Amino acid sequence: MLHSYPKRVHFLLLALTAIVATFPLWGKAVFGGQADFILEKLTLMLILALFAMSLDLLVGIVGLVSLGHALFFGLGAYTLALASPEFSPASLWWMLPLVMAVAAAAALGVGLLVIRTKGIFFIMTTLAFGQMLYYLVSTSPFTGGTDGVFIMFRPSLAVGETSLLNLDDPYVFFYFCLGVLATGYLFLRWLTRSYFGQVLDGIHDNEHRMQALGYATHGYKLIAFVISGVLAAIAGMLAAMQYGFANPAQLGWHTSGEVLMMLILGGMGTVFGPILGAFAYEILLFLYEHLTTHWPILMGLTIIVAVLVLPRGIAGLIVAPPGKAEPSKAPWLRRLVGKGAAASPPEVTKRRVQS
Amino acid sequence: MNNAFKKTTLASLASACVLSSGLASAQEDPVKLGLMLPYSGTYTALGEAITNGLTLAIEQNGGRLGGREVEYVRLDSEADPSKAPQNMSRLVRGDDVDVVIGPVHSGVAMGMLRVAKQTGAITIIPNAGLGAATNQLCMPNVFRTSFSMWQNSYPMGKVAYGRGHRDVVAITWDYAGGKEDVAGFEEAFTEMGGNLVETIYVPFPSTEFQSYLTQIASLEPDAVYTFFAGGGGVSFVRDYAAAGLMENIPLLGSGFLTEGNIKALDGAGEGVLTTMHYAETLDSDANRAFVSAYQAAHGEAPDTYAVQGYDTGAMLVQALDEVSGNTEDQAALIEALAGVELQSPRGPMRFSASHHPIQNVYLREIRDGEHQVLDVAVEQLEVPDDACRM
Amino acid sequence: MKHEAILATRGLTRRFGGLVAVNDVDFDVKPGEIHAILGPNGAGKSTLINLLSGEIPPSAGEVCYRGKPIQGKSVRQTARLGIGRSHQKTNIFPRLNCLQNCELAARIHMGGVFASWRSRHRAREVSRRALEVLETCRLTHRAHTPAADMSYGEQRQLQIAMVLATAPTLMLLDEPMAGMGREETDQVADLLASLTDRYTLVLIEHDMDSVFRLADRITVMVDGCVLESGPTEQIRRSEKVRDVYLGRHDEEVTA
Amino acid sequence: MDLAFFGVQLLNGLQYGLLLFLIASGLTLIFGIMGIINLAHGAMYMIGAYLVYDLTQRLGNFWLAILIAIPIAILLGLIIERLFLDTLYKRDHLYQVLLTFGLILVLNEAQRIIWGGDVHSVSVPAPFDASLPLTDNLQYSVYRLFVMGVCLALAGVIYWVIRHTRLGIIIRAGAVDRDMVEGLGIDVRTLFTLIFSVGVALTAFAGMIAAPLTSIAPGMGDSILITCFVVVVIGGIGSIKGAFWGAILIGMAETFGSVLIPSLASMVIYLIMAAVLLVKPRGLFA
Repeated sequence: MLHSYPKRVHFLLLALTAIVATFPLWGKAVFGGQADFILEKLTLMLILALFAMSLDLLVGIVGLVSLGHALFFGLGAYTLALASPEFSPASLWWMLPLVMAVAAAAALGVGLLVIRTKGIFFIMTTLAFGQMLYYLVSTSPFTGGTDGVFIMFRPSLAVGETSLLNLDDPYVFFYFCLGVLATGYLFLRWLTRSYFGQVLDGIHDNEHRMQALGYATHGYKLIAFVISGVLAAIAGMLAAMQYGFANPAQLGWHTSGEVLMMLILGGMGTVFGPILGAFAYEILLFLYEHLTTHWPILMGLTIIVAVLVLPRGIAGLIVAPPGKAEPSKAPWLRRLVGKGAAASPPEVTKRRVQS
Repeated sequence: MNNAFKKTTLASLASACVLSSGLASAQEDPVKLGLMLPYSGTYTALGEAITNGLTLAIEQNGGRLGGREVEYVRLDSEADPSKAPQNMSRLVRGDDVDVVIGPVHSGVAMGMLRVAKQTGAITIIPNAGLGAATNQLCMPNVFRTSFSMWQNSYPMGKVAYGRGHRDVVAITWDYAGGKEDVAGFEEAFTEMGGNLVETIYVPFPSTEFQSYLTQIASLEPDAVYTFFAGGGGVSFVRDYAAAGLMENIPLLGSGFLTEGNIKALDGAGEGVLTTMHYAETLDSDANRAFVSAYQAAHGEAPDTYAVQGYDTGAMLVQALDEVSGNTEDQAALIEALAGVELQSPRGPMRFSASHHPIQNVYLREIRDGEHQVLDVAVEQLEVPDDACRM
Repeated sequence: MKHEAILATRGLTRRFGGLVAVNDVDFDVKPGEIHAILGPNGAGKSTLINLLSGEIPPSAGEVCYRGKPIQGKSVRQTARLGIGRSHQKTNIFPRLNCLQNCELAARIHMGGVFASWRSRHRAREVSRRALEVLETCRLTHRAHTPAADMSYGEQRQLQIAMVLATAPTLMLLDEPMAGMGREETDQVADLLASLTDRYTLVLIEHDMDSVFRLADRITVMVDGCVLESGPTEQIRRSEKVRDVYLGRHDEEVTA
Repeated sequence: MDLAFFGVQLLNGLQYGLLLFLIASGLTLIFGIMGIINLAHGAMYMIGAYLVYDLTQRLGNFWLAILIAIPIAILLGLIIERLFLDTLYKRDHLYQVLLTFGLILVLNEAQRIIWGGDVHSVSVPAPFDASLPLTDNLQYSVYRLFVMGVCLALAGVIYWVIRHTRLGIIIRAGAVDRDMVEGLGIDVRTLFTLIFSVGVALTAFAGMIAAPLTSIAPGMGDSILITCFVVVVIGGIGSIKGAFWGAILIGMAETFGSVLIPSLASMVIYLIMAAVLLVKPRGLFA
């Protein structure tokens, strides 16, 4: 069944979670003095995983390819930055709902316009809206412009006077991010397997048929768009919390492209795939940057190869999810890999012709 | 075992022996310099020039700093501000470098400074000109060997007025650097009694200037002051010349308008006046020696960025000699760095209380495809940095 | 009142650029009947169905459903009014299994997603209805098979099951037997025949045997116009139809 | 705003719009026929500019450089289409987005390896290296007029091809319904290769003739890409006519927007796009 995976997938995920979660126990022994740095990197990966996962709801589940998702990520970061008081920490009890509300409002506004478009149009309009906010933030006098803004104090989580979690402690913050990611994961798993998720699957497979059945598909897509935006904004807020810094580049279309890369690397439509993708992407980036200053070539080629030979990403290797016919590889690639099958002419998607 | 671990054990051992802890580590570990510069993307050329200058200065010192070998850790900052904090953190916490050198880009500098504040890592900015770095955000562990937007544009305000211009139009990109730059010009120019008719902001990074040139022509100012850099600078100066404005309305700018771009200007920049802390044609022994050494080492003529890198290296040479190569005692190293005085290719240079260079700013004109120094616009100009408390 | 048309069109016309695909069609469907539309390719049958279901708006004329005009309503709105339709091309959700396909269809007519969320009882009813229509369409054994993995004939049956699951009053079926073998065609014909006591059917079909076996009344279209409309026997005997339609039938088979 | 000022700005807007059209035409052509979204389109523009810079340096003649650069651009399009895109037609747009995003990274970095990070320029070639007086203190480069002429001529050629040739019929049919192309008995594979190469060549050519008007610098393609997207979205994807009017509209909007509402100058094109989408979600001419 769609969205249910063999046991080994769950075991693997649990094992990976355990490895990551116990890092504070074994990190020092393996990485020595670098453990703190690795912890920080891991925290960042957790945040990016949440970001990638939020996009998966749109791209992998509903089938809407957004090239402007960084809009919400940056919006989360900037909402925190602009709403934080200058000389004292903000309260997360206020900040989290605020970030979610701002993101939801923005997603609703943008969504109302873009959800009516499809395919390439959706890609281009989301891209353009992302750029719009990018320029708004870069030129507005309130946002620190292209240089970005500092958040001097990490928000605190307290009840009355007693601090519940000391988020300034990198270990606590690490577990906090892990908790948020886990919550987000469980939420999205529940959502995709719910009646609502079934409708989204239906829209992904055949939106026209859904309408013929009587579904107001735009409404469902809009809700998914808003949920996705809110989750991305939470990730953006966490990212801004981690380094105390927000910058317009977080809103730019390169960030949107990067998170799509995480999605393809990890495997979309699986919810857990993007988490693996975010980790894989960051690790590859780290290695490539160490290897050569021409790392963008390596990254570019990695993505091209992933698109051509591994369209379902790492998740596809672990589990073969049910789906449409296996996308065929390029003829030259097939010859190279040696999987027979003569070259077939490009087949365009059939559309129903009125007769 | 890991380097950092080794270093801390050694350090504690050495402090137990009380004597010459600096020498003890000097025999074992190289000084680690983290270079957080753009090695890909738009600003690649700048990153490379700074690196070349820096290594030249250290090579001239036998490749050593305070008697210790030097290890460079290069990290591509890709001029992406959103990645700046994590990259900086990687150098400081991951690679455990002693000094971070970077960046080129002001947005990246903001991200780096955030981490510099958290970690106290010694940071030397070899280019980025954002004023806040040594002003509102100044900190003891941060130095700059380059300039601030203000420092390069403020003198032009005086020059413009001195040359009889009264009504001036300013044009720049709508981004932080451009705004700071024009603000510096405006401060000096209006202080003297000039009138800044209008400031035109062009969306960043557009290089489509035709409609703005038309606007300038219709405003008919005495002169135009501008800040653009890189491709934008080239496009603007060429378009300005092609529109026939050069003959009637003199073009003034802060140095980066034409720096490193003279060849690309293709003759269009003749007569453009700029103010900056360096010119490759500066007539001094220090500069001549530097230019020929750089030419020999890297096969090309140096530019401002190379000088900034070179001075960063020279500064480290002096300061680490001062502390005999001991990088463990941060406070001493910072004090040594702050006390550095250089006879730089750009002229005499020392540091203000906010760790910003006090240096000459030159008035330059492009003649025969070279920046000819007309005059010292302001001698030993100190940036006020009055919001700096440290 | 019993014989009043459940669906009626008056002067229904649809133009595509210069081409008139459906030209001034008057057409009635009576409750409980199977009404077949015959005609050569390009006669405007599918366009007519699309106009009835609201997939495309008419250029002129009106469509009345239970006495109320519905032209200009979207396909979603007509679906909510109880007009279910299937498409000429197999039109299912390939990644979902049979049961889920039917549940999706049933749910929207039983209060929608949020009703199922709120009430377990409602959710169970949806499943019951879905199983029921699978049973009717003899697909129970395939309930948990992804639709993409089923045979073509089964997919066509599933499509009918999905229309049934929406509990329509009127079903518009566009070539439900297209591309099927003899045996499968007969199966589907039996299925459709068994539905007549509960539903009104409008059917486009090329398979003559099935049409004459199933239909109560037949409308024959040529070049966007109604050539003749009447009880099956009348059409079977009609000279006009034989001349125009059957004369072209051969040519169509080869097409 | 006096009349002369207005007139000159009109000219500026028209010139910018026409150049935008040339860049966007390849993009919309590829969209319309092949259903491929090509993010690397801006990189093609950059490569065109760099090619002509490099060849002008070597050969000393701008026109000769263009003559040689065009076949190179076509070849590049051919290679990319055959090597990478060929496999993507059946797949979701996501894969096209990602693959061409990967191409951007590769091409931008290849540019840096081949030509370095410096800013370059190409001299305005003879016989157009002169200026005409527009107002008492403003001149206009003759080369800009020439570029306008070339863009208009190419727009005319594209219009003629689409209206009056068999290829045009196929293109029009393809933009409406791709099945029909197959129905016409066309070898789709060859057609796609042809269209993609022509699309790439058009964009690269825009980069070539724009080279003397702009500075040639790394990343120059990135900002133009987004503007082109806006043009295509406003005009209607796949519509050449839409691309033309969309480009003129954007050219005018940027030109007058920067003068009349400077505070919104960087956003004005996005605001227009949002307004168009609100009224016509599929663009003005689709």
